[in-house]
Amino acid sequence: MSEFEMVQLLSPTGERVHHGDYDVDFNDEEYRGLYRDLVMIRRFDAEATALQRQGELGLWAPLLGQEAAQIGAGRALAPQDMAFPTYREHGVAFCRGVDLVQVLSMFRCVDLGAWNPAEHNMHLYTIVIGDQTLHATGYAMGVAKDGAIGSASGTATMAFLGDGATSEGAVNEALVWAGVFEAPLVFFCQNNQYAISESTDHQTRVPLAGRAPGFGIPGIRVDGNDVLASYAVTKAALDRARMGEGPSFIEAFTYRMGAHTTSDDPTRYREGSEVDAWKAKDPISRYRAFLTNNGLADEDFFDQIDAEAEANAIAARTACLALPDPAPLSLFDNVYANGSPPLERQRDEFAAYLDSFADTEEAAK
Amino acid sequence: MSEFEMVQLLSPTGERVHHGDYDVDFNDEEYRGLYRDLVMIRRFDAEATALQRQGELGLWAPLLGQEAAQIGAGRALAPQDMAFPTYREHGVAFCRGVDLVQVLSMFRCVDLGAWNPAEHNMHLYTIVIGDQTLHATGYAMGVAKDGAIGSASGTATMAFLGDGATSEGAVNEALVWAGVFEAPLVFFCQNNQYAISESTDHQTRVPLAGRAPGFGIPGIRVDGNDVLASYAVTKAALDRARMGEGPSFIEAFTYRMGAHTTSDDPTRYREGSEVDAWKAKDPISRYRAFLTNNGLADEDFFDQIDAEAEANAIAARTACLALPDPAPLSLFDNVYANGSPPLERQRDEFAAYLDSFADTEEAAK
Amino acid sequence: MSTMTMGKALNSGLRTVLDNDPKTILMGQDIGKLGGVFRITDGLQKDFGSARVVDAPLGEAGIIGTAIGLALRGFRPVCEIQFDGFVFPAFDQITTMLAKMHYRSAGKLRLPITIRIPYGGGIGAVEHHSESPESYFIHTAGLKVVTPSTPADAFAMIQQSVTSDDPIIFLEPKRRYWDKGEIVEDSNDWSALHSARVVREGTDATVAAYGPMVKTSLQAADAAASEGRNVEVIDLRTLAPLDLEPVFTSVRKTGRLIVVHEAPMTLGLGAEISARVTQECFYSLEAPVLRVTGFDTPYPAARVEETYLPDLDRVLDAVDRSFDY
Amino acid sequence: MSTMTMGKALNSGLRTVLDNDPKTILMGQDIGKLGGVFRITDGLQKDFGSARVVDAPLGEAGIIGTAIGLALRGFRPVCEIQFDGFVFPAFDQITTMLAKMHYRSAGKLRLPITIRIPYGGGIGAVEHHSESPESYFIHTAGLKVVTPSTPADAFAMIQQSVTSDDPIIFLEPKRRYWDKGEIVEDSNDWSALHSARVVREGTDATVAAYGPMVKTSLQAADAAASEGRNVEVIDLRTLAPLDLEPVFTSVRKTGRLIVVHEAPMTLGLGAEISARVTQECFYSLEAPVLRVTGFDTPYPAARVEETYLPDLDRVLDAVDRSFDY
Ligand SMILES: Cc1ncc(C[n+]2csc(CCOP(=O)(O)OP(=O)(O)O)c2C)c(N)n1
Ligand SMILES: Cc1ncc(C[n+]2csc(CCOP(=O)(O)OP(=O)(O)O)c2C)c(N)n1
Ligand SMILES: [Mg+2]
Ligand SMILES: [Mg+2]
Repeated sequence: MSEFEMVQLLSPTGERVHHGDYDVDFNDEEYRGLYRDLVMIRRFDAEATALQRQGELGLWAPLLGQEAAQIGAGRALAPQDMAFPTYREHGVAFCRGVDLVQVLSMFRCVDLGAWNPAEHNMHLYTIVIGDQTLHATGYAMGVAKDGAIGSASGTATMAFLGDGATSEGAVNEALVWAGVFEAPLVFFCQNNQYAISESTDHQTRVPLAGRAPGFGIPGIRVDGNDVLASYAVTKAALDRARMGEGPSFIEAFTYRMGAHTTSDDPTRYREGSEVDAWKAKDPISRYRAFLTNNGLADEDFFDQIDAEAEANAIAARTACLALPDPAPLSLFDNVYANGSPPLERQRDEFAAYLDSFADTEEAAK
Repeated sequence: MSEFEMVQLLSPTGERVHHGDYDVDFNDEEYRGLYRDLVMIRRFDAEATALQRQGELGLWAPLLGQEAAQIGAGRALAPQDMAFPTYREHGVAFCRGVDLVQVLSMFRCVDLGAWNPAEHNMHLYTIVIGDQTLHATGYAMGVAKDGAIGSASGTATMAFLGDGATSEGAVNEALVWAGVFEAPLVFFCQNNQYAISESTDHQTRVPLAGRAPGFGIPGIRVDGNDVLASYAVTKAALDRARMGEGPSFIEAFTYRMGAHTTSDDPTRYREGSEVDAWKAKDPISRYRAFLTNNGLADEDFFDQIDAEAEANAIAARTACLALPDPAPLSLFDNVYANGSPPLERQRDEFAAYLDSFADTEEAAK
Repeated sequence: MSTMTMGKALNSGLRTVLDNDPKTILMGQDIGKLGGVFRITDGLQKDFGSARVVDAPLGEAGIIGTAIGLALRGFRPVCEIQFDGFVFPAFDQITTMLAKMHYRSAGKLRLPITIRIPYGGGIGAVEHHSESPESYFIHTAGLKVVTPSTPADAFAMIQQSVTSDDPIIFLEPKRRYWDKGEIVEDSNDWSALHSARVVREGTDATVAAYGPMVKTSLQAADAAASEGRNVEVIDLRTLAPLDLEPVFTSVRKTGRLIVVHEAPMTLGLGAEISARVTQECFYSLEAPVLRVTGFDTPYPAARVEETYLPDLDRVLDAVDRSFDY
Repeated sequence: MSTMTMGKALNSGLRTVLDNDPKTILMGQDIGKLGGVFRITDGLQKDFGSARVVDAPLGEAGIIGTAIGLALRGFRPVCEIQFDGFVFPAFDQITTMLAKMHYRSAGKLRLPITIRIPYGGGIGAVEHHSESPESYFIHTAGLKVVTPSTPADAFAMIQQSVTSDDPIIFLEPKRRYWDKGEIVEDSNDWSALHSARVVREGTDATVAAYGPMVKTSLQAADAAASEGRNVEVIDLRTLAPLDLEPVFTSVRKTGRLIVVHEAPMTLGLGAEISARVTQECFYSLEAPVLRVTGFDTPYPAARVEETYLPDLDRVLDAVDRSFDY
């Protein structure tokens, strides 16, 4: 894959690097807040993986390694902005104030999507690769139709996607539409180097950030393991959108340090040495070094965050285990907003059938 | 739409322009041959439009205005190359030696595709926008698998598409695949400024030739009303492909001078003045001026070609009118290569039903 | 009351919904200046502007996918797919996203999207312009599917569909666009959207049809009458959810049912109706439910479509065969 | 003869076709190094190279569209769609191109393409991983659809499908991948690809099923036997074209038919079978054809899928209800 400039504000060892176009303007508290976010979500993610290993989730898609990209993007979002995630945006969900237990519930298979998108301005997870990018585009077109852009308090929309997703027709149509309608939208593509077992060169021979200009959309590559750069680049793109200056495409260059999902076995398709090389660029240790070097935080602070993250993870576990199974007949609910008589009849007949067992059991007593 | 360099070898008034990268190497005979092609296909196209107006075709998609793009591309193809057309590539079909009556037959609705693709190395017309670009990509991948590239006699594949088609997911997936597999393929996009009523700015705000580089495919824009430039640019791209140097994307900048199809009414969506402006860039008068100015042809020659084109069009008309309607039961043929007993039963029952009328008619006599 | 073609009735209905609700928007290829290839949206962009009557890029997934996003933002999109054969690039968005969003969100999200599709054959068109894809949608839980057979129903049903909160596939029988009829402007007189209707009473056999085949079935019933057979004709109007009560009632009376549609036989709607009616009216049926349908082939070249499509004679033949049992 | 899981049987079958014909190629997401998410193609890229076992970019339209092009160039592509719910982005290529190419070319072109799709529920998966999309393909003229229920059939049918000259949708009942059985290596002993088969003889009622529901139906038949009812079970094996002769024969004997599938009821294959059997065996049926199927809802959250999916009890209940008529 050929070279492409990559925006960085932190070197892999945590030195602050400067960039002509991008910068952040955080106070100490905010700097520390980002660290908390990173650690909270990594710890939660580990807990979810453990829950799956223990049979308490059907599946889990870990974000391990992608914390900085997601927290950078998630924190750049303003409350009025709308986010359209894939199935791995746990860090974004956290930033949007979604109860993480509601993230677990889908993977526990007790529901298909638990939180209220309107409450958090975050759409439900989408599993079919790329489809959400068109929803995001339409939503952003709607924002523009509503006149909710053109000022610093305008509304931006963000479409999350992976490197693999860029090969889907739907994603490219989203680029077409966003370009043509100048939708107030940011495509945030986490290039984590893999689509399950396929390295990114199975999807493209040129950098993904270069895809967008051909659709009339500026493309930029950012170091996705650098939370400050991810934030700065996303913030700038969101601001562009909210001001009515059109869509952007961000390629956040990062690495999926864990398995694709808990069903996956990455040893089949990548070398441990590759993983090790990326460990050296770990988003959290890098950011921690930055905080330490600049006297923004000390061991006490780090310990306190670890404790908070631990407590949070355990609380999520407890709440997850307490999630009730759906009632059998609930599977007939909400197929239609305005109902369907034949379906109601199907449900009633099935309810009667279920009742017949209850009768039998009753009789057997 | 922003500016993009456009390769030209002939000015709109027929002056020979020189270009650093592209040139042609024709003898006088070949130069004259191109003129014959242009006139033959324009005259045929007019006849087909007339046939439709007279109720002899269900529909016709005129190529009027796009002759130079198609003849340039069509003549650049080598016999072993394979072409995947849309529904408007009558000029290409002509170059590939397809009997033009077989082009008419689909529009007369007596069949769904008449010629033998293997005989002409030209696939059947495809009506669903863009789908053929993936077929072309797969075919080209197969050529590479066969080892039929890597020399001057290698096999190239060409995918035709329109400007509107570039918005379809399928076309963008074709770009993904062609890029990733370095398919020996040329995308030849005739930007005729319209997808039915929608001008190209409904599909993109940037030049279409700029779409391809984001997929790792070089893009080039050529004056599609200049038969020499269209030929030269296509030839270079085909040679690249046959040598194994990968895919290219050509945007042939041209204009659909007539209606989208005979069902269309372009006065609803474009000004006569626009059409007039493009008439000044007419591909045939431009080329005729070039031939005349350079003493390559005289009035006699032009008259002779007109006469030949006239005779050809009339012959096509006669053959078209003689095309037999399909036999009723033929609609059951060729659904499956290896047959289907239930379908055979359906046919037999229907045949018996039809026979029952014959019996009744017989009895009535 | 006024008399107009089905095409014009749809145009009037769309105009009314655009007038009534500023959140209603139209999207599709060539629906603006051109007014659509069938002119169903003629004049609407001129009157409502290009922000509400949107000429879409050439990508069906894009049309439906962005419509979903617009609906999530509070809009009420009415999408046009130019022809039946071109809905398939949008099939993923329709089946995996549009149909399921209300369900997967446990009712928190609604997608009040109408997808208009001119469908069916009989107009002498080239490939992909004459298909009857209704089965794909009827089988997809979460979608509703309706189809009018008259200008009056077209006028009413398009408005009812657009104002419904469920995603609706609105199938327009394109060969009937030019048929004229009276329309009833007053919405109090409209039948419920998801209801079938007896359009001709009869006692000897029942014919159930929808969309383009209602007219054909009525003609067949007339012809049967001249042979002394009194055929009841039911216009199903709603294909999902099915309203079969009128069919059950009719079959209990006539004992014979013929279902007519242009779509291929195998897993065409006739199959479902046969299964349900047989279960519901097992003891009333004098003959098995018979189906008069397109054949199990791709849609053929139009010069032979008259052979492919069910016609008066084939319906009559089925009525006759029904009496052979 | 050797004993292996269905997954392994498919792997062996694919290995054989790759061995036998250099024009056979495999394409799909993650089928190479990973061997597919279900390991069906395990080891094949290692042995046949990445030109013949192709890890595809993430686009289903691309997989099927390029496979069509490869077939036009003389290859015999076997495509894997990773899960049932992800076939829809390819739906346009499958229905408008793959299914019709032979027909529209009047027989001049053939597309010997096999599309493998792991389908069905019961594995506790997240959304889009448990669907039964067979109706969409069965309804599409030009496609053939088959599904094995045992390792032996999986081994034979995958080879027969790949060597067939028609496009075939090859549905793999993913919840049965780990079931073991004997496979017969010798192709002389195989049943014809497009044939149904009586897998348990009986006299009182007939149960017709396919894919994952064959096992369930056999279990139900065993349970029925202990209640004194002798149920015949038919494995349909081929869904398009349907081979209903064994079903007709059976129904003429038993007078009762229950069709079982996971797909939703409305326009599930049960509808077609009901319609045809009722027409063919009208005077033999003691009861209407009954259907035991998934409900007309999207596939629910997996914690409630056991309720959604037909099981032994529901099949037994239908057998009982069939005797109520
Ligand atoms: C349309 C579709 N095809 C296939 C899949 C199966 N699948 C799930 S995740 C995945 C890889 C996605 O890769 P990428 O877009 O890079 O996102 P990542 O998982 O790396 O975050 C695939 C192929 C799917 N979910 N949807
Ligand atoms: C998938 C699909 N959608 C819609 C159509 C209807 N349609 C036929 S031609 C056309 C415009 C195509 O424009 P372009 O690609 O620029 O080709 P041109 O006709 O200008 O040669 C449309 C929308 C179609 N054939 N296929
Ligand atoms: Mg990835
Ligand atoms: Mg065009």
